[in-house]
Amino acid sequence: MEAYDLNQTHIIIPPEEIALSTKQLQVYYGHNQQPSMTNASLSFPRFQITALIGASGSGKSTYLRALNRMNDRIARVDGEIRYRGTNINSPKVNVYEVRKHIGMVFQKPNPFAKSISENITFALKAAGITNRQELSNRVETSLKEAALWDEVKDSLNKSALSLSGGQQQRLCIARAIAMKPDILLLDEPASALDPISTTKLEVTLKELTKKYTIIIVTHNMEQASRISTYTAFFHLGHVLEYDQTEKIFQTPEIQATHDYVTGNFG
Amino acid sequence: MHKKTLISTVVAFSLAGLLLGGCGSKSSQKSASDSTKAAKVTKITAVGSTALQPLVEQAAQDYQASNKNVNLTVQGGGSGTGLSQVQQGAVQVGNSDIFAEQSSGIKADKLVDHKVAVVGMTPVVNPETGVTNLSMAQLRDIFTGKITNWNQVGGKNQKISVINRAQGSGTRATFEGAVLEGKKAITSQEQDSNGTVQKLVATTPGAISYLAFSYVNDKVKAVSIDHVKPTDANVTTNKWTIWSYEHMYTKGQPNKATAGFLKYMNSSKVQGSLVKKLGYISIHDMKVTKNAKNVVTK
Amino acid sequence: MTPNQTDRIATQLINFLVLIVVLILLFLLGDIIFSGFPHVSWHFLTSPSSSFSAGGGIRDQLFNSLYLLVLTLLISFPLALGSAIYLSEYAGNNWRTGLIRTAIEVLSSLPSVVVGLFGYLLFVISFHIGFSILSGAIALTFFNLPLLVRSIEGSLHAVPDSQREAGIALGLSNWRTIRGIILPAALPGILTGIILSAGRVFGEAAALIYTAGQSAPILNYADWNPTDGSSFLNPMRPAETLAVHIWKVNTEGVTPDAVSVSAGASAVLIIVILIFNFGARAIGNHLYKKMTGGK
Amino acid sequence: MDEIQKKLNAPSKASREDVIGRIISYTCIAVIIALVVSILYFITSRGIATFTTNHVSLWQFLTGKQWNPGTLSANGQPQVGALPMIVTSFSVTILAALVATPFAIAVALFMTDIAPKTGAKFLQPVIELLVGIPSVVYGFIGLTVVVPFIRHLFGGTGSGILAGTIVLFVMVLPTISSLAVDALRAVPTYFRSASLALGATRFQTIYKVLLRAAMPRLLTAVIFGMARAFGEALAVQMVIGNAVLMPHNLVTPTSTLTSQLTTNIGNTIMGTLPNNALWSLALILLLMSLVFNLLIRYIGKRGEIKS
Repeated sequence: MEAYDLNQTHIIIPPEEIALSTKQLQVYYGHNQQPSMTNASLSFPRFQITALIGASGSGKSTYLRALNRMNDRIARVDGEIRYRGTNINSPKVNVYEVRKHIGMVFQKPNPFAKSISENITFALKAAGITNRQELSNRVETSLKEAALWDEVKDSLNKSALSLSGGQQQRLCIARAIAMKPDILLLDEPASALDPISTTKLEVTLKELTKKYTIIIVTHNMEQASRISTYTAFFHLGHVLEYDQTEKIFQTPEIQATHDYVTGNFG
Repeated sequence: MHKKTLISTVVAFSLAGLLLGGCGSKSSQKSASDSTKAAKVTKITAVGSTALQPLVEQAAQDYQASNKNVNLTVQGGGSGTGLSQVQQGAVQVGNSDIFAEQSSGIKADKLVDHKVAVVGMTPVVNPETGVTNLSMAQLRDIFTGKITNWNQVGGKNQKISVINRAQGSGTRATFEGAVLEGKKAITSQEQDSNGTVQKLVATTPGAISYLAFSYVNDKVKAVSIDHVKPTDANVTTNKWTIWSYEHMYTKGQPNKATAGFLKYMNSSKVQGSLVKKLGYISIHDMKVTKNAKNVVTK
Repeated sequence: MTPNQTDRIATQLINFLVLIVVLILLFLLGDIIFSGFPHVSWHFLTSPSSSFSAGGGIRDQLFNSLYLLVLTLLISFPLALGSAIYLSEYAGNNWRTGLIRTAIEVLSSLPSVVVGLFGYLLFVISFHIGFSILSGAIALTFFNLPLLVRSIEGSLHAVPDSQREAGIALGLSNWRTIRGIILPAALPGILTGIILSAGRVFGEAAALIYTAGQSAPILNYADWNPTDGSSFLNPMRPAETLAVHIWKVNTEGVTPDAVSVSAGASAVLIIVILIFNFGARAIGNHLYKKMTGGK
Repeated sequence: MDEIQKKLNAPSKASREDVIGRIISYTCIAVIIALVVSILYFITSRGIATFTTNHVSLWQFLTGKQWNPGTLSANGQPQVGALPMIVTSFSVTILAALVATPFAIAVALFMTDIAPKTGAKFLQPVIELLVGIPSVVYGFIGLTVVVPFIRHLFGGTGSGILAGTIVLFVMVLPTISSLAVDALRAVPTYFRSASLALGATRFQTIYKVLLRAAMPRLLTAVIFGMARAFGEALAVQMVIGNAVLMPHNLVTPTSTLTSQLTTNIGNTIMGTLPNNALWSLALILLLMSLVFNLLIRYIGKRGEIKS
């Protein structure tokens, strides 16, 4: 791997309505003086899928987790995250509300050790929804949106842990969208899945852009080019390039991006 | 749904526990004094001698059956605990196997002695030693380590193993006071209860120790001293000299309720039956008295 | 010697050592149960103890042991749970946390008689709680806490972090995540901790002699008012437990049948613990199966 | 500001829940710390009275061999030498741990690697049962089985360090083995599969991979067992003989810190030297258990860094 000039970047601002943006976001783990994520300024268009790509350790997951303040306990995050005109990186902001509006799905499926329907209703009840009708409606809609309904509608009271990996991951998505978030963050959601489940998941995500803004971290470049409209390339804690997905994969401006998407490293 | 109940139960327990831990002391104090006022129930607590505990406990149960206005609690903890706690006024009665005067650190003049029973003690040996009688001098020499083999006192050729009682225990104080004449016992095994001593003497070849009369059974051999047999009758006349009182001490003169119970302890109902059933000698049968300095008067 | 031979010999050595342990266990249990069982009868279990005549039972002592267990858990479990949550979820990994842990662990190796006397002077005397089940339960809390805190914390740790993230990412508070997701998932492990500490409660004697006391006043099992002196539910009454009773009849007991009472009581104690162990284990497995929907 | 903005800037039910949660768990830990501090203060204040009020020299206390707190020696000094008890306490503790460790590790290996099913179904519950047997019962079995057995083999009374060791061995076995099971289970499965895949036999895997990887935690298990043995009183008291003598061999009566403490504490008057001296023994026990715990922590730390 060559040493690339990390200061040479190409970052656009999409013309669409922006759902979420960051300015000069820096993430420091532990007592490290060196940031793990440097000066990331990106804007994410509404109702589109944006992919974050890059090699392991490029900082893409770190960046994603900072967006809904999942790093609060383990890292210091400097800079601005703007959502609905509010800087949600401010310590004064109610972090629980932030996460209700910006949901997240993780690399490994992590359903609760509860029944399928409880997996979805647990957070809803905590958020104050007690009406049974409303709860079962939400269960049904979210499972349908996550394309899981047909497979589990007869076994809603079965434990979620009895589902297959792909089903579990779609349940996690259903769980996240049941909260009716604005934005959905996905951290390599397909990495633990088999090809068939992955395809199903991708179809599901495409469908979801009707209602949600999606930001997805992925290792898989084909996946990024299949599903995303915009793509950001991360390298060694820096965002080097951000543009339309086609552009990134066909005519990137930056040498590092070119080398990465053509498989020279990563 | 029921999982939620479970969790809320857990949380409820947490809070209850905190309250209990934090405020339990206060509320209980209050309720105790409240009930005293309301029903005029007087609480009497007696602690101390483990040996005396069963007797006083049984008597207390019988007494409470006919005296509803007294609430008696009788516990063990050892004579030392009994004496120090009654001296501090933490409890109403301190049960002790020894005279308060014999305990350093106790101001005996502040305490009032109520003798409730007499206990006789006898040397016991393992039956296989072949010894049934010892002179007082021989016994002394055994416990001070001068005689170390049973053949020196007419028994088998077998090493003597001395099992003593815990330092500071009433039984040991009585035994040493009556036998050792101020000499120091050799450092040897010590056990702190009659039950354990009895088991050890029964199973250890060449063992000698001493027990309250009531713990002597057919597995150990009680030894006569100078051909006087360890019997209740011999204790009452002081022919058998190893005996002591069981004391119930109060700080100053007892209050009315305590006095009532102590009087009951001294009544013929307790002295005539319960005391004997539990293996003690009635205080009423004694033809001699002994003071704290081991001086016996007829 | 070839590696395969070594392997066979080593396996056999391990099996041999395990066999010895099993034999010791069987001997102990057999000794306790077989020497005690002949003395256990309905009469033995349902009549009060006697301090001087033969034929006494262990009704009150048995009940006291169980009641003491319940009270002790009522006090120590919430405390241990809260503390374990603090240690596993809130505390940082620094010297202060280390100090707190060490302090809690030190409790577990204190000789019980020391804790007993401490409980006596502080709770029985200074706080005027008196010789009571409550005092005993507080004293036992000292032994229970380290055990419980360690096992609960361990079970909380064993729940993967991804579960915490899942909860937090849904906008749940940390507390709600711990209560609703982490705790239920850790339940089987927590139950094991409770079983172990319950064994300690059943078996403890020295600390109780000075706190719960060694007398067993006649109890009235028809009186359900916990504030009545003779009610079996009254936590403020003195209570001799089974282990204390065994200690008492063995050391200062003058009843002619002390040996058989002690043997019988030990057997009953072991059987109660056995039932408790298997019961708690069954409940744990049941809960676990329910949660994971085991096939 | 729209509604969402308002929500983002205002505390919600979740924030309140978190405050409550913090309060509850901080309160619990505070209560526990208060309990610990009070008992530590209690023991320390009484334990040092021997040296501050009764003016016994610390050196004499730790090295003296005569223990007669009730009487003064020829030169007018109280006889409070705790050395015999300290030596005995250490001897029984270390010996019991030495004997118990191979058995405990064998049991743990049996339960994790050799026959996990039988282990979990049968062995584990029974071992947990051992914890619940009262000390008194252990003591009486020791007194009626172990002591006569030793007497039969070696003569003498049978009481002593050996008898104490045997009783403690059985008593610490459950502690050490259940912690050893945890230690072995914490070794990731891929350690095992990697080693087996390289053609190592099961024993080689156990010996070279498993035990080494689990070593820090196994040591911790042993030290926990030792701490338990060090503080055990009633059972040891019945079989050790309780003679305050320097132990010359394993089968003569001697006394441990706990046995002396338990035997005499009820017979002494609070505030007097004999009583204070016993609290000083308790203080030694406390300090020792502190040392054991620090050792555990130290070993645990080193293990963390290595793996």
